[in-house]
Amino acid sequence: MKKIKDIFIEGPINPIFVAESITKHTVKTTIGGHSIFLGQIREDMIDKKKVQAIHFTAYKEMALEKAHEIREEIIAKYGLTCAHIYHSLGEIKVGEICLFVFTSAAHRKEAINACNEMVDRIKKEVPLWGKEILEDNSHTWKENKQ
Amino acid sequence: MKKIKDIFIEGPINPIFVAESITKHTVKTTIGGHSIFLGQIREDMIDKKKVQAIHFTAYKEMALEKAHEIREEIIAKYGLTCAHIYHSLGEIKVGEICLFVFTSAAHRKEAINACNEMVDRIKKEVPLWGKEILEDNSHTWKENKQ
Amino acid sequence: MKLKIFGKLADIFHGNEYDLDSENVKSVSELKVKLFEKFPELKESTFLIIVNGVKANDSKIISISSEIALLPPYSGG
Amino acid sequence: MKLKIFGKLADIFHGNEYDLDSENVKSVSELKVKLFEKFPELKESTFLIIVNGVKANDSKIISISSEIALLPPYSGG
Repeated sequence: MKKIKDIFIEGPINPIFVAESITKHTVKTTIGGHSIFLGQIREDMIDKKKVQAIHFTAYKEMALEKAHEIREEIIAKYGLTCAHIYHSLGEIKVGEICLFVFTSAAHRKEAINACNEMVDRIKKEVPLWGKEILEDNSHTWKENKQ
Repeated sequence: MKKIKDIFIEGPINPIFVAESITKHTVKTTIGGHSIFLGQIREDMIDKKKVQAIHFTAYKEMALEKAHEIREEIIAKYGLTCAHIYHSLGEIKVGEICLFVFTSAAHRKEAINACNEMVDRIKKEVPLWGKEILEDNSHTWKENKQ
Repeated sequence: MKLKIFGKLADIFHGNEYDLDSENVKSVSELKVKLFEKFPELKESTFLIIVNGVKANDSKIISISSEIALLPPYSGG
Repeated sequence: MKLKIFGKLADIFHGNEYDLDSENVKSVSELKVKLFEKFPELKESTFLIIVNGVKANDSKIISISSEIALLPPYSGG
Protein backbone atom coordinates (compact mmCIF):
# COMPACT_ATOMS: atom_id res chain seq x y z
CA MET A 1 0.00 0.00 0.00
CA LYS A 2 1.39 3.37 -0.92
CA LYS A 3 2.11 5.81 1.84
CA ILE A 4 0.52 9.18 1.12
CA LYS A 5 2.33 12.11 2.71
CA ASP A 6 0.32 15.02 4.00
CA ILE A 7 1.17 18.22 2.16
CA PHE A 8 -1.13 20.60 4.02
CA ILE A 9 -0.18 23.15 6.63
CA GLU A 10 -2.89 25.15 8.40
CA GLY A 11 -1.93 28.80 8.04
CA PRO A 12 1.25 30.28 6.58
CA ILE A 13 4.50 28.35 6.08
CA ASN A 14 7.06 29.53 8.63
CA PRO A 15 10.60 30.22 7.34
CA ILE A 16 11.84 28.26 10.38
CA PHE A 17 10.06 25.21 8.98
CA VAL A 18 12.02 25.74 5.74
CA ALA A 19 15.27 25.89 7.74
CA GLU A 20 14.38 22.69 9.59
CA SER A 21 13.66 20.94 6.29
CA ILE A 22 17.06 21.99 4.95
CA THR A 23 18.81 20.83 8.12
CA LYS A 24 17.25 17.35 7.82
CA HIS A 25 19.16 16.85 4.56
CA THR A 26 22.60 17.30 6.11
CA VAL A 27 22.90 13.55 6.58
CA LYS A 28 22.15 12.81 2.92
CA THR A 29 25.69 12.82 1.61
CA THR A 30 24.80 12.17 -2.05
CA ILE A 31 23.08 15.55 -2.37
CA GLY A 32 24.94 18.30 -4.24
CA GLY A 33 22.13 20.81 -4.78
CA HIS A 34 18.77 21.83 -3.37
CA SER A 35 16.21 23.89 -5.21
CA ILE A 36 13.44 25.60 -3.27
CA PHE A 37 10.41 27.48 -4.50
CA LEU A 38 8.32 29.59 -2.14
CA GLY A 39 5.01 31.15 -3.14
CA GLN A 40 4.31 34.40 -1.29
CA ILE A 41 1.00 36.29 -1.18
CA ARG A 42 1.28 39.39 -3.33
CA GLU A 43 -0.63 42.60 -2.67
CA ASP A 44 -2.36 42.68 -6.06
CA MET A 45 -4.90 45.38 -6.95
CA ILE A 46 -8.26 44.06 -8.09
CA ASP A 47 -10.91 46.62 -9.14
CA LYS A 48 -8.89 49.28 -7.30
CA LYS A 49 -8.95 47.27 -4.08
CA LYS A 50 -5.89 45.75 -2.47
CA VAL A 51 -5.68 42.01 -1.86
CA GLN A 52 -5.22 41.51 1.89
CA ALA A 53 -5.04 37.73 2.05
CA ILE A 54 -5.82 34.56 0.14
CA HIS A 55 -7.96 31.89 1.76
CA PHE A 56 -7.04 28.44 0.43
CA THR A 57 -9.24 25.37 0.36
CA ALA A 58 -8.60 21.95 -1.15
CA TYR A 59 -10.42 18.81 -2.17
CA LYS A 60 -8.10 17.12 0.31
CA GLU A 61 -8.25 13.41 -0.54
CA MET A 62 -7.86 14.06 -4.25
CA ALA A 63 -5.20 16.73 -3.70
CA LEU A 64 -3.08 14.36 -1.61
CA GLU A 65 -3.39 11.60 -4.23
CA LYS A 66 -2.45 14.02 -7.00
CA ALA A 67 0.48 15.53 -5.08
CA HIS A 68 1.74 12.02 -4.34
CA GLU A 69 1.56 11.09 -8.02
CA ILE A 70 3.37 14.28 -9.12
CA ARG A 71 6.07 13.73 -6.50
CA GLU A 72 6.68 10.09 -7.48
CA GLU A 73 6.80 10.91 -11.17
CA ILE A 74 9.21 13.80 -10.76
CA ILE A 75 11.52 11.91 -8.38
CA ALA A 76 11.77 9.14 -11.01
CA LYS A 77 12.10 11.48 -13.99
CA TYR A 78 14.95 13.53 -12.52
CA GLY A 79 16.55 10.90 -10.30
CA LEU A 80 16.03 13.05 -7.22
CA THR A 81 17.31 12.16 -3.77
CA CYS A 82 14.36 13.95 -2.13
CA ALA A 83 11.29 15.98 -2.99
CA HIS A 84 8.81 17.71 -0.71
CA ILE A 85 5.62 19.69 -1.26
CA TYR A 86 3.82 21.82 1.34
CA HIS A 87 0.77 23.99 0.72
CA SER A 88 -1.07 26.21 3.15
CA LEU A 89 -4.78 25.97 3.88
CA GLY A 90 -6.86 28.75 5.43
CA GLU A 91 -6.16 32.45 5.33
CA ILE A 92 -2.66 33.53 4.33
CA LYS A 93 -1.90 37.24 4.52
CA VAL A 94 0.06 39.41 2.11
CA GLY A 95 3.80 38.76 2.56
CA GLU A 96 3.29 35.28 4.01
CA ILE A 97 4.34 32.01 2.36
CA CYS A 98 1.66 29.61 1.05
CA LEU A 99 3.67 27.13 -1.05
CA PHE A 100 7.00 25.40 -0.36
CA VAL A 101 8.47 23.03 -2.93
CA PHE A 102 11.85 21.48 -2.18
CA THR A 103 13.88 19.19 -4.46
CA SER A 104 17.35 17.72 -3.91
CA ALA A 105 19.66 15.88 -6.28
CA ALA A 106 23.31 15.00 -6.82
CA HIS A 107 23.61 17.78 -9.40
CA ARG A 108 22.03 21.20 -9.66
CA LYS A 109 20.30 20.95 -13.03
CA GLU A 110 18.14 18.04 -11.94
CA ALA A 111 17.15 19.75 -8.68
CA ILE A 112 16.32 23.05 -10.41
CA ASN A 113 14.41 21.57 -13.36
CA ALA A 114 12.48 19.21 -11.10
CA CYS A 115 11.47 22.04 -8.77
CA ASN A 116 10.30 24.16 -11.67
CA GLU A 117 8.21 21.34 -13.16
CA MET A 118 6.81 20.40 -9.77
CA VAL A 119 5.54 23.95 -9.15
CA ASP A 120 3.94 24.03 -12.61
CA ARG A 121 2.20 20.71 -12.07
CA ILE A 122 0.97 21.62 -8.58
CA LYS A 123 -0.67 24.77 -9.95
CA LYS A 124 -2.29 22.91 -12.84
CA GLU A 125 -3.17 19.53 -11.38
CA VAL A 126 -3.80 19.77 -7.64
CA PRO A 127 -7.40 20.65 -6.65
CA LEU A 128 -6.78 23.78 -4.61
CA TRP A 129 -8.57 27.11 -4.72
CA GLY A 130 -7.58 30.55 -3.57
CA LYS A 131 -10.19 33.11 -2.54
CA GLU A 132 -8.69 36.58 -2.63
CA ILE A 133 -9.90 38.66 0.31
CA LEU A 134 -9.94 42.34 -0.59
CA GLU A 135 -9.54 45.29 1.74
CA ASP A 136 -13.30 45.95 1.94
CA ASN A 137 -13.80 42.25 2.84
CA SER A 138 -15.34 41.48 -0.53
CA HIS A 139 -13.68 38.65 -2.43
CA THR A 140 -12.73 37.38 -5.86
CA TRP A 141 -11.47 33.96 -6.88
CA LYS A 142 -7.86 33.58 -7.89
CA GLU A 143 -7.27 32.17 -11.36
CA ASN A 144 -4.03 30.50 -12.40
CA LYS A 145 -2.80 31.18 -15.90
CA GLN A 146 -3.13 28.02 -17.98
CA MET B 1 29.91 55.14 -6.35
CA LYS B 2 28.47 51.69 -6.52
CA LYS B 3 27.93 49.83 -3.29
CA ILE B 4 29.47 46.36 -3.43
CA LYS B 5 27.76 43.84 -1.19
CA ASP B 6 29.85 41.22 0.54
CA ILE B 7 28.92 37.71 -0.57
CA PHE B 8 31.33 35.76 1.60
CA ILE B 9 30.55 33.79 4.72
CA GLU B 10 33.36 32.16 6.70
CA GLY B 11 32.38 28.52 7.14
CA PRO B 12 29.14 26.79 6.17
CA ILE B 13 25.86 28.60 5.48
CA ASN B 14 23.45 27.97 8.33
CA PRO B 15 19.84 27.07 7.41
CA ILE B 16 18.76 29.59 10.05
CA PHE B 17 20.44 32.29 7.97
CA VAL B 18 18.32 31.13 5.02
CA ALA B 19 15.19 31.40 7.19
CA GLU B 20 16.16 34.91 8.31
CA SER B 21 16.68 35.96 4.69
CA ILE B 22 13.21 34.67 3.77
CA THR B 23 11.64 36.46 6.75
CA LYS B 24 13.16 39.80 5.68
CA HIS B 25 11.08 39.63 2.49
CA THR B 26 7.71 39.53 4.27
CA VAL B 27 7.43 43.31 4.02
CA LYS B 28 7.97 43.29 0.25
CA THR B 29 4.36 43.03 -0.86
CA THR B 30 5.05 42.95 -4.61
CA ILE B 31 6.77 39.55 -4.34
CA GLY B 32 4.83 36.50 -5.52
CA GLY B 33 7.61 33.93 -5.71
CA HIS B 34 11.05 33.18 -4.30
CA SER B 35 13.52 30.79 -5.84
CA ILE B 36 16.39 29.48 -3.75
CA PHE B 37 19.36 27.36 -4.74
CA LEU B 38 21.60 25.77 -2.12
CA GLY B 39 24.85 24.03 -2.96
CA GLN B 40 25.67 21.21 -0.55
CA ILE B 41 29.00 19.35 -0.24
CA ARG B 42 28.61 15.88 -1.71
CA GLU B 43 30.56 12.85 -0.53
CA ASP B 44 32.10 12.08 -3.91
CA MET B 45 34.59 9.25 -4.40
CA ILE B 46 37.89 10.29 -5.96
CA ASP B 47 40.47 7.56 -6.63
CA LYS B 48 38.57 5.34 -4.18
CA LYS B 49 38.81 7.95 -1.45
CA LYS B 50 35.84 9.79 0.01
CA VAL B 51 35.65 13.56 -0.13
CA GLN B 52 35.39 14.82 3.46
CA ALA B 53 35.21 18.55 2.88
CA ILE B 54 35.87 21.26 0.34
CA HIS B 55 38.08 24.19 1.25
CA PHE B 56 37.06 27.31 -0.67
CA THR B 57 39.24 30.28 -1.49
CA ALA B 58 38.52 33.35 -3.61
CA TYR B 59 40.24 36.19 -5.35
CA LYS B 60 38.08 38.36 -3.13
CA GLU B 61 38.15 41.82 -4.71
CA MET B 62 37.56 40.45 -8.17
CA ALA B 63 34.93 37.96 -6.96
CA LEU B 64 32.93 40.72 -5.27
CA GLU B 65 33.08 42.90 -8.39
CA LYS B 66 31.99 40.00 -10.56
CA ALA B 67 29.19 38.91 -8.23
CA HIS B 68 27.95 42.51 -8.13
CA GLU B 69 27.92 42.68 -11.92
CA ILE B 70 26.07 39.35 -12.27
CA ARG B 71 23.52 40.43 -9.68
CA GLU B 72 22.84 43.80 -11.32
CA GLU B 73 22.52 42.26 -14.77
CA ILE B 74 20.15 39.53 -13.65
CA ILE B 75 17.97 41.87 -11.59
CA ALA B 76 17.56 44.06 -14.68
CA LYS B 77 17.08 41.17 -17.13
CA TYR B 78 14.32 39.48 -15.12
CA GLY B 79 12.83 42.51 -13.37
CA LEU B 80 13.53 41.02 -9.97
CA THR B 81 12.44 42.58 -6.69
CA CYS B 82 15.48 41.14 -4.90
CA ALA B 83 18.51 38.96 -5.50
CA HIS B 84 21.13 37.71 -3.07
CA ILE B 85 24.30 35.63 -3.39
CA TYR B 86 26.24 34.06 -0.51
CA HIS B 87 29.26 31.78 -0.85
CA SER B 88 31.26 30.08 1.88
CA LEU B 89 35.00 30.43 2.34
CA GLY B 90 37.17 28.02 4.29
CA GLU B 91 36.49 24.36 4.97
CA ILE B 92 32.93 23.13 4.39
CA LYS B 93 32.21 19.55 5.38
CA VAL B 94 30.13 16.94 3.56
CA GLY B 95 26.42 17.70 4.08
CA GLU B 96 27.00 21.39 4.76
CA ILE B 97 25.83 24.27 2.55
CA CYS B 98 28.42 26.34 0.64
CA LEU B 99 26.29 28.37 -1.79
CA PHE B 100 23.00 30.22 -1.28
CA VAL B 101 21.37 32.04 -4.19
CA PHE B 102 18.02 33.73 -3.58
CA THR B 103 15.87 35.53 -6.16
CA SER B 104 12.43 37.10 -5.72
CA ALA B 105 9.97 38.44 -8.28
CA ALA B 106 6.30 39.22 -8.79
CA HIS B 107 5.87 35.97 -10.75
CA ARG B 108 7.43 32.56 -10.39
CA LYS B 109 8.99 32.13 -13.84
CA GLU B 110 11.17 35.20 -13.47
CA ALA B 111 12.36 34.16 -10.01
CA ILE B 112 13.12 30.58 -11.08
CA ASN B 113 14.85 31.44 -14.38
CA ALA B 114 16.89 34.19 -12.73
CA CYS B 115 18.04 31.87 -9.95
CA ASN B 116 19.06 29.20 -12.43
CA GLU B 117 21.05 31.66 -14.56
CA MET B 118 22.63 33.25 -11.50
CA VAL B 119 23.95 29.88 -10.25
CA ASP B 120 25.36 29.10 -13.71
CA ARG B 121 27.10 32.45 -13.94
CA ILE B 122 28.53 32.25 -10.42
CA LYS B 123 30.09 28.87 -11.22
CA LYS B 124 31.56 30.12 -14.51
CA GLU B 125 32.50 33.71 -13.79
CA VAL B 126 33.34 34.22 -10.13
CA PRO B 127 36.98 33.53 -9.19
CA LEU B 128 36.50 30.87 -6.52
CA TRP B 129 38.29 27.58 -6.07
CA GLY B 130 37.39 24.44 -4.20
CA LYS B 131 40.07 22.13 -2.82
CA GLU B 132 38.58 18.71 -2.14
CA ILE B 133 39.97 17.25 1.08
CA LEU B 134 39.98 13.45 0.93
CA GLU B 135 39.73 11.02 3.83
CA ASP B 136 43.49 10.41 3.95
CA ASN B 137 44.03 14.20 4.06
CA SER B 138 45.36 14.28 0.52
CA HIS B 139 43.57 16.69 -1.82
CA THR B 140 42.43 17.25 -5.37
CA TRP B 141 41.11 20.41 -6.97
CA LYS B 142 37.44 20.60 -7.84
CA GLU B 143 36.63 21.30 -11.47
CA ASN B 144 33.34 22.74 -12.65
CA LYS B 145 31.90 21.40 -15.87
CA GLN B 146 32.06 24.07 -18.55
CA MET C 1 -27.42 12.88 -3.14
CA LYS C 2 -24.68 14.86 -1.42
CA LEU C 3 -22.40 17.05 -3.51
CA LYS C 4 -19.10 18.60 -2.48
CA ILE C 5 -18.71 22.08 -3.90
CA PHE C 6 -15.37 23.85 -4.31
CA GLY C 7 -13.89 27.21 -5.18
CA LYS C 8 -16.03 29.86 -6.82
CA LEU C 9 -18.90 27.39 -7.25
CA ALA C 10 -19.43 27.73 -3.49
CA ASP C 11 -20.67 31.26 -4.20
CA ILE C 12 -23.40 29.82 -6.43
CA PHE C 13 -24.35 27.00 -4.04
CA HIS C 14 -23.94 29.21 -0.95
CA GLY C 15 -21.71 26.65 0.70
CA ASN C 16 -19.33 23.73 0.22
CA GLU C 17 -21.98 21.03 0.39
CA TYR C 18 -25.27 20.63 -1.37
CA ASP C 19 -27.88 17.97 -0.87
CA LEU C 20 -29.60 17.32 -4.20
CA ASP C 21 -32.94 15.62 -4.62
CA SER C 22 -31.67 12.56 -6.52
CA GLU C 23 -34.89 11.48 -8.15
CA ASN C 24 -34.23 10.66 -11.84
CA VAL C 25 -30.49 11.20 -11.37
CA LYS C 26 -28.74 8.03 -12.48
CA SER C 27 -25.92 9.47 -14.59
CA VAL C 28 -23.68 12.50 -14.72
CA SER C 29 -25.68 13.88 -17.65
CA GLU C 30 -28.88 13.65 -15.61
CA LEU C 31 -27.08 15.31 -12.69
CA LYS C 32 -26.09 18.19 -14.93
CA VAL C 33 -29.64 18.65 -16.22
CA LYS C 34 -30.90 18.92 -12.67
CA LEU C 35 -28.11 21.26 -11.57
CA PHE C 36 -28.55 23.59 -14.54
CA GLU C 37 -32.27 23.72 -13.79
CA LYS C 38 -31.68 24.72 -10.17
CA PHE C 39 -28.63 26.95 -10.77
CA PRO C 40 -28.80 28.47 -14.25
CA GLU C 41 -25.54 30.41 -13.54
CA LEU C 42 -23.72 27.08 -13.58
CA LYS C 43 -24.08 27.00 -17.38
CA GLU C 44 -21.62 29.90 -17.54
CA SER C 45 -19.12 28.13 -15.27
CA THR C 46 -16.29 25.80 -16.19
CA PHE C 47 -16.12 22.80 -13.87
CA LEU C 48 -15.27 19.13 -13.66
CA ILE C 49 -17.46 16.51 -12.07
CA ILE C 50 -15.47 14.02 -9.99
CA VAL C 51 -17.09 10.72 -9.02
CA ASN C 52 -15.33 8.63 -6.40
CA GLY C 53 -12.07 10.51 -6.96
CA VAL C 54 -12.06 10.19 -10.75
CA LYS C 55 -13.03 12.67 -13.43
CA ALA C 56 -16.39 11.53 -14.83
CA ASN C 57 -17.90 12.09 -18.26
CA ASP C 58 -21.62 12.43 -18.98
CA SER C 59 -22.31 8.72 -19.34
CA LYS C 60 -20.91 7.85 -15.91
CA ILE C 61 -23.50 6.01 -13.78
CA ILE C 62 -23.96 7.47 -10.30
CA SER C 63 -25.99 6.58 -7.24
CA ILE C 64 -26.78 8.01 -3.85
CA SER C 65 -23.65 6.35 -2.46
CA SER C 66 -21.30 7.98 -5.00
CA GLU C 67 -18.93 10.63 -3.74
CA ILE C 68 -19.56 13.49 -6.13
CA ALA C 69 -17.59 16.73 -6.27
CA LEU C 70 -17.82 19.81 -8.49
CA LEU C 71 -14.43 21.41 -9.20
CA PRO C 72 -13.86 24.75 -10.95
CA PRO C 73 -10.38 25.42 -12.43
CA TYR C 74 -7.65 25.07 -9.81
CA SER C 75 -5.88 28.07 -8.35
CA GLY C 76 -3.41 26.83 -5.78
CA GLY C 77 0.15 28.00 -5.29
CA MET D 1 57.13 41.66 -8.56
CA LYS D 2 54.52 40.10 -6.30
CA LEU D 3 52.11 37.55 -7.77
CA LYS D 4 48.89 36.27 -6.24
CA ILE D 5 48.44 32.59 -6.89
CA PHE D 6 45.09 30.79 -6.73
CA GLY D 7 43.56 27.34 -6.81
CA LYS D 8 45.63 24.39 -8.01
CA LEU D 9 48.45 26.70 -9.10
CA ALA D 10 49.22 27.13 -5.40
CA ASP D 11 50.42 23.50 -5.44
CA ILE D 12 53.01 24.45 -8.08
CA PHE D 13 54.09 27.68 -6.39
CA HIS D 14 53.86 26.14 -2.89
CA GLY D 15 51.74 29.02 -1.66
CA ASN D 16 49.34 31.79 -2.55
CA GLU D 17 51.96 34.45 -3.10
CA TYR D 18 55.12 34.47 -5.11
CA ASP D 19 57.76 37.16 -5.33
CA LEU D 20 59.25 37.09 -8.81
CA ASP D 21 62.56 38.66 -9.79
CA SER D 22 61.16 41.27 -12.16
CA GLU D 23 64.26 41.99 -14.18
CA ASN D 24 63.36 42.03 -17.90
CA VAL D 25 59.66 41.66 -17.12
CA LYS D 26 57.83 44.53 -18.75
CA SER D 27 54.90 42.74 -20.33
CA VAL D 28 52.69 39.74 -19.71
CA SER D 29 54.51 37.79 -22.42
CA GLU D 30 57.83 38.39 -20.66
CA LEU D 31 56.23 37.39 -17.38
CA LYS D 32 55.11 34.11 -18.93
CA VAL D 33 58.58 33.36 -20.31
CA LYS D 34 60.06 33.81 -16.85
CA LEU D 35 57.35 31.76 -15.13
CA PHE D 36 57.61 28.87 -17.60
CA GLU D 37 61.39 28.87 -17.07
CA LYS D 38 61.03 28.63 -13.29
CA PHE D 39 57.95 26.35 -13.23
CA PRO D 40 57.89 24.16 -16.35
CA GLU D 41 54.71 22.44 -15.06
CA LEU D 42 52.86 25.70 -15.66
CA LYS D 43 52.99 25.02 -19.40
CA GLU D 44 50.55 22.16 -18.82
CA SER D 45 48.20 24.38 -16.83
CA THR D 46 45.30 26.50 -18.00
CA PHE D 47 45.26 29.90 -16.34
CA LEU D 48 44.41 33.54 -16.82
CA ILE D 49 46.67 36.41 -15.92
CA ILE D 50 44.80 39.27 -14.28
CA VAL D 51 46.46 42.69 -14.09
CA ASN D 52 44.84 45.28 -11.83
CA GLY D 53 41.60 43.35 -11.81
CA VAL D 54 41.33 42.90 -15.58
CA LYS D 55 42.16 39.92 -17.76
CA ALA D 56 45.40 40.72 -19.57
CA ASN D 57 46.69 39.49 -22.92
CA ASP D 58 50.34 38.97 -23.78
CA SER D 59 51.00 42.52 -24.93
CA LYS D 60 49.81 44.08 -21.66
CA ILE D 61 52.52 46.29 -20.09
CA ILE D 62 53.20 45.58 -16.43
CA SER D 63 55.41 47.04 -13.75
CA ILE D 64 56.43 46.31 -10.20
CA SER D 65 53.38 48.24 -8.98
CA SER D 66 50.88 46.14 -10.98
CA GLU D 67 48.61 43.82 -9.06
CA ILE D 68 49.12 40.55 -10.85
CA ALA D 69 47.15 37.35 -10.21
CA LEU D 70 47.27 33.89 -11.76
CA LEU D 71 43.86 32.21 -11.95
CA PRO D 72 43.20 28.59 -12.94
CA PRO D 73 39.63 27.67 -14.05
CA TYR D 74 37.06 28.56 -11.39
CA SER D 75 35.41 25.91 -9.27
CA GLY D 76 33.07 27.68 -6.87
CA GLY D 77 29.55 26.64 -5.95
